[in-house]
Amino acid sequence: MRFGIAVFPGTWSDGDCARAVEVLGHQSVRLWHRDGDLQGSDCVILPGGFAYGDHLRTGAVARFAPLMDSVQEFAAAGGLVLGICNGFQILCEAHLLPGALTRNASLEFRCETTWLRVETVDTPFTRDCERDGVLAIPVSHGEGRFVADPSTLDRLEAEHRVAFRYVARDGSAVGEASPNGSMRDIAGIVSEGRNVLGMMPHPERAAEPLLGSDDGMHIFRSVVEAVAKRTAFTVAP
Amino acid sequence: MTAAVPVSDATLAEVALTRGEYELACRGLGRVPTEVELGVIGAMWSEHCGYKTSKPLLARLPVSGARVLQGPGENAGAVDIGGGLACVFKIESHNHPSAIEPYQGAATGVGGILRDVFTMGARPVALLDSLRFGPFDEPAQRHLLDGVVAGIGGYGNCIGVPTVGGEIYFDESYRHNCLVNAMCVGVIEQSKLTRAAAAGPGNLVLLVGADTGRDGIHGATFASVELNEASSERRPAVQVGNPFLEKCLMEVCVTLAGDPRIVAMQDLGAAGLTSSSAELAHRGGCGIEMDVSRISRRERGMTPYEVMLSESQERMLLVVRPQDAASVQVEFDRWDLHSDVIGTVTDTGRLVVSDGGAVVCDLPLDLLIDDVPLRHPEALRPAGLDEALSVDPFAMTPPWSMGETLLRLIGSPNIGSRRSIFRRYDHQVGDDTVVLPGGDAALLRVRGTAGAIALTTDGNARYAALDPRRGAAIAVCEAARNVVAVGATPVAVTNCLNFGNPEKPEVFWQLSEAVEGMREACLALGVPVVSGNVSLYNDTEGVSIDPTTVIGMVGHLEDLERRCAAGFGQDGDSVLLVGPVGMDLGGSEYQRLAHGVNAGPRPTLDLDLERRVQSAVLEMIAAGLLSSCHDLAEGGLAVALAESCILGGRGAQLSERLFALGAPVVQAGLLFGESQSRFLASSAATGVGAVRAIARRHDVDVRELGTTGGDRVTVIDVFDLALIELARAHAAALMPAR
Amino acid sequence: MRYTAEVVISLKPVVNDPQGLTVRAGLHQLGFAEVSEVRVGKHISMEVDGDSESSVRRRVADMCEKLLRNPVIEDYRIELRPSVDLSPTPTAPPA
Amino acid sequence: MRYTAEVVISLKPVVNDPQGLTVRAGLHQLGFAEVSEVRVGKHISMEVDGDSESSVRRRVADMCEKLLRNPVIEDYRIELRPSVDLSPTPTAPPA
Ligand SMILES: Nc1ncnc2c1ncn2[C@@H]1O[C@H](COP(=O)(O)OP(=O)(O)O)[C@@H](O)[C@H]1O
Ligand SMILES: [Mg+2]
Repeated sequence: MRFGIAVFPGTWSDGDCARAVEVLGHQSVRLWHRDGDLQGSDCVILPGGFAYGDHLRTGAVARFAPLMDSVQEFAAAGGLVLGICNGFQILCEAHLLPGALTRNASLEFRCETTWLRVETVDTPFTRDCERDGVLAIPVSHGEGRFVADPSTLDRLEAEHRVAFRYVARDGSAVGEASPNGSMRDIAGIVSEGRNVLGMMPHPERAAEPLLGSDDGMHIFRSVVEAVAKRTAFTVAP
Repeated sequence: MTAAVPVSDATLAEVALTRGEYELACRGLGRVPTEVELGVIGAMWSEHCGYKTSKPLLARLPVSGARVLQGPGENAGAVDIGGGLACVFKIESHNHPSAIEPYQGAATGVGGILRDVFTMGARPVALLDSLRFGPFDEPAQRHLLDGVVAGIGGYGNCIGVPTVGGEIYFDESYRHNCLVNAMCVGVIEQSKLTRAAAAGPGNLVLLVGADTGRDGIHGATFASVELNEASSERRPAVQVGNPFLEKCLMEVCVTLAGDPRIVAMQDLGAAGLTSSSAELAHRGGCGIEMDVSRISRRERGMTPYEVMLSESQERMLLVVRPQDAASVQVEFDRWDLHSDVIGTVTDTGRLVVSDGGAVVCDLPLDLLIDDVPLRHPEALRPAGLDEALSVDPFAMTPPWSMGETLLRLIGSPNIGSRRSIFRRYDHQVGDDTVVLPGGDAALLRVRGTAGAIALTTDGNARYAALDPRRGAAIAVCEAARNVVAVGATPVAVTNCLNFGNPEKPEVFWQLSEAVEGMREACLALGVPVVSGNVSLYNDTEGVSIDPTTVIGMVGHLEDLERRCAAGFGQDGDSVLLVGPVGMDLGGSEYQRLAHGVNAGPRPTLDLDLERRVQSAVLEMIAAGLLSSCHDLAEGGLAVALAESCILGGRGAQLSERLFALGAPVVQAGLLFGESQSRFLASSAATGVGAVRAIARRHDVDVRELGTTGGDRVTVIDVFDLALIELARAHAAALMPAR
Repeated sequence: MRYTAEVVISLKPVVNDPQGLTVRAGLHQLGFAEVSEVRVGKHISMEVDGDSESSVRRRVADMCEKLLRNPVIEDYRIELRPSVDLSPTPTAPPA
Repeated sequence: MRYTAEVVISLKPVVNDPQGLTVRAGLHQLGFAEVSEVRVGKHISMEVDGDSESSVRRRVADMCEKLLRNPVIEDYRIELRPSVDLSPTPTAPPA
């Protein structure tokens, strides 16, 4: 299968994502922000970085790139879109996902390993994970505090659309150790159609044991399986 | 030509020239310089660009070696790291701007050093930062620290280059002059290394990147004078950086490396267009002609003087053949970067600047670069030094038990965990950081090879305050030890000489001694100096900082599998001291904490022993005998032990009785003394024999101290501490209530 | 006509403002005990050409809706006045 | 008396404003060609107790000098008005 990896001016984890895909034995193509052509991608990754310097607000300017029009269409047709870090911010700005990502509660940039509890395996991005399993995946962001109004949050929970939550290493509540102070410790969510995932942590940085963890590969592997099986995703009753 | 300016003392002060130097310039020129010319001469003859004080000293450094591809003289040095690849690196200071505006000062420091590396075509793969502040318990110092760290992160995180290492010291000496040194490391195919020498008269000169504004005019001369009360009047000398623009610029420059259309690339740094164009032309033995009216401006009404001296960030000069200009410009357009054709390469050996039609500057490059009037200040050993050196550290009774001392040391600002700092830096982007910050040298895998590069910066100025020569030599040795501890072979050095006002004889003495010390150690260890930077005038109201030589070192590890970590790797291993038992308390952190002084004989240093110990350790690691290896530095043996326990998440019991013998001050000397040339390693019990055999061959001592394991850190009959208690103190060191 | 538009983008009252809290704590620490409820927002000033104040106001509101604010978390406010050319304007580079 | 103070912290006119450049480019891309010279600053609003407008103004100026602005690169401007308690006070986010 083929992953399309978006490149905006200021994107920097496109190379890391390409490598993670390569480790899995798959192909990737770079998608330039000014072009609308997704080049036959089966899954589009919006990688980390500081698109347009993240000036004004993270993702605010990137959302208007011509590439994003195609991504909108692709997503509307059920295509798989994975937004990582800056990609998650762009997806929220583009209203492909609800809520917003705001300045970390600590007001500091944080680069460290976080532990994520898998809250649902009923998505094309988590089907290879174990439900309630804990993944070690690093974060690297200054604005990752997920914010949404209470009704949106309730709806996300009710529809099992919270994909990952920050937890302590042993799976217990993260509390003060939250990397950003996200509401309800949310680290990643999926869209209503479950085909768009946004997450602040970087699964591509957890692609090899040499670098500390390969837990992130569950996410890429899930995508590969999902594409292979073309499974439709619905919420388990 | 525009009319000559009558030159007042105030004008000369603005361009930082003495009247004598001014007269020399007039004589060299055969006439009185115009206003623009005066600004150009002032900048080129400043300490910052012209190295007028340090040049003769720097000439003493060893700069060649089998692996050196590029020594000092270019934007950065380069060494061979196998697989046809070069590692390109340099360190640079941004002390003065950071003291005034910590965030932007530090951020633009990072931006500047990144450009020095990608100017050579290399893709930056790592940053390191070496910082010095006044006492940590002072809110004003923490505020500075916070701003500087935010600025380094702000630039590095945004551009996507990991900050993988560095160091921080807090000392009274830096209260009014913080030091912010940043090192950048890049990798490139050797065949694509791009030089900054103009060639081919008739070729075009392109200025690309940011628009030119009135940023930091006189920044170069500003860094060449002392800070004083009136410095705030020079405040616009601080620039605001744009890492996003630099990221785009970097992508294009890295792509263009090795492209036949690019004749030369040169970044704009101190003194902006003036020094970059002059050096570019001079390196190539050419001349250059530019029209400043063709330069995109951010502000209206800028004079040619302002345009020539602007230090607006994120700009580059390129030399291209005329037929290629348009196609090169397209590459920049793709990233929304505009480029202006501002001039041509000539064969006149002159720097000619016009504004529309009128020539405003026409100077011979030789005068600007070769004829910099060197200063040979008097050198004088400071009077108080003998007194400080003659203090007997063993006459001071330890105030605390050894266990309590260790807890205090491990939780002190100069020794405790730096996690609260480095977690604010993205240290993983690029997915090559194998050894993260917190250990000894950082280790980065090199794609396309089986190997890795080891990176570190070091420079303890407490020893240097007592003996600048020894201090600088120790800095080199310590950097090498950090590189060796991860299993890598030291390859080459970059350095930043941070000193006070060299016009003071004592400071000039320190500077020349430090260069000598660096020279001796580099020769002894076989590591040439390939690049560096000099930051003088770190004084406030007449008080100079301690002489601070910061060494940045790159090491190479052939086979990534043969690396070693600093934390104890498994239970039941033998804990080994490789190198001598020592008790040098002079200049130690123990002495600072326990007695608040820096005095007594500085640590002894035997360069030949140092070399033998390092070779032995490298051989042990390569043979797969060590399950951990950590160098001994601040806080001595006991601190190294605690660190290996904390990093490895397991305790250790030392049964060696040596430490329990003698008076408390002797125990303190053995446990906390900072004797050089030592490592704390661990090895499976079955490997100890082989370790000893290697050590014997190198004529190096190995002493078996005890065993790893458990949840306590114990030295028999001396102290017995819970690992968790040590870990907590360590973690809390730099975590004040905000 | 040229107008100076000032747009204030503020966090909605229900959104937590850690920056505001930090500023307030800093002010208290410096002895400014009389301060309460600090909120930190953005201030964007720009020069806008248009026929009339009302049409410029409509355009600026449109900019806010499309780009300048995030409706999920932010409110905005616009102030307009005829521009007086005091500040040096950037010039286009001479070709 | 309670006053609402609004402080605008802006970059000095000669200082580079990368944020402003990006916002301008973004607006142009969206077709707002009439916009020029965008500068992005901070807006701090706070409630301040004090005896008189003039004394509060002095105190707020003092806060700006001591903490809120960086004199090297920033200017500030203060607006004051008697506080009317209309706006909902910030609440803690729903847990
Ligand atoms: N202390 C030093 N040791 C060795 N080389 C040095 C030292 N200081 C400066 N250099 C070399 O002198 C040259 C000029 O340095 P610098 O003015 O800092 O360059 P740039 O303008 O590119 O930042 C560089 O090649 C640099 O590596
Ligand atoms: Mg340079």
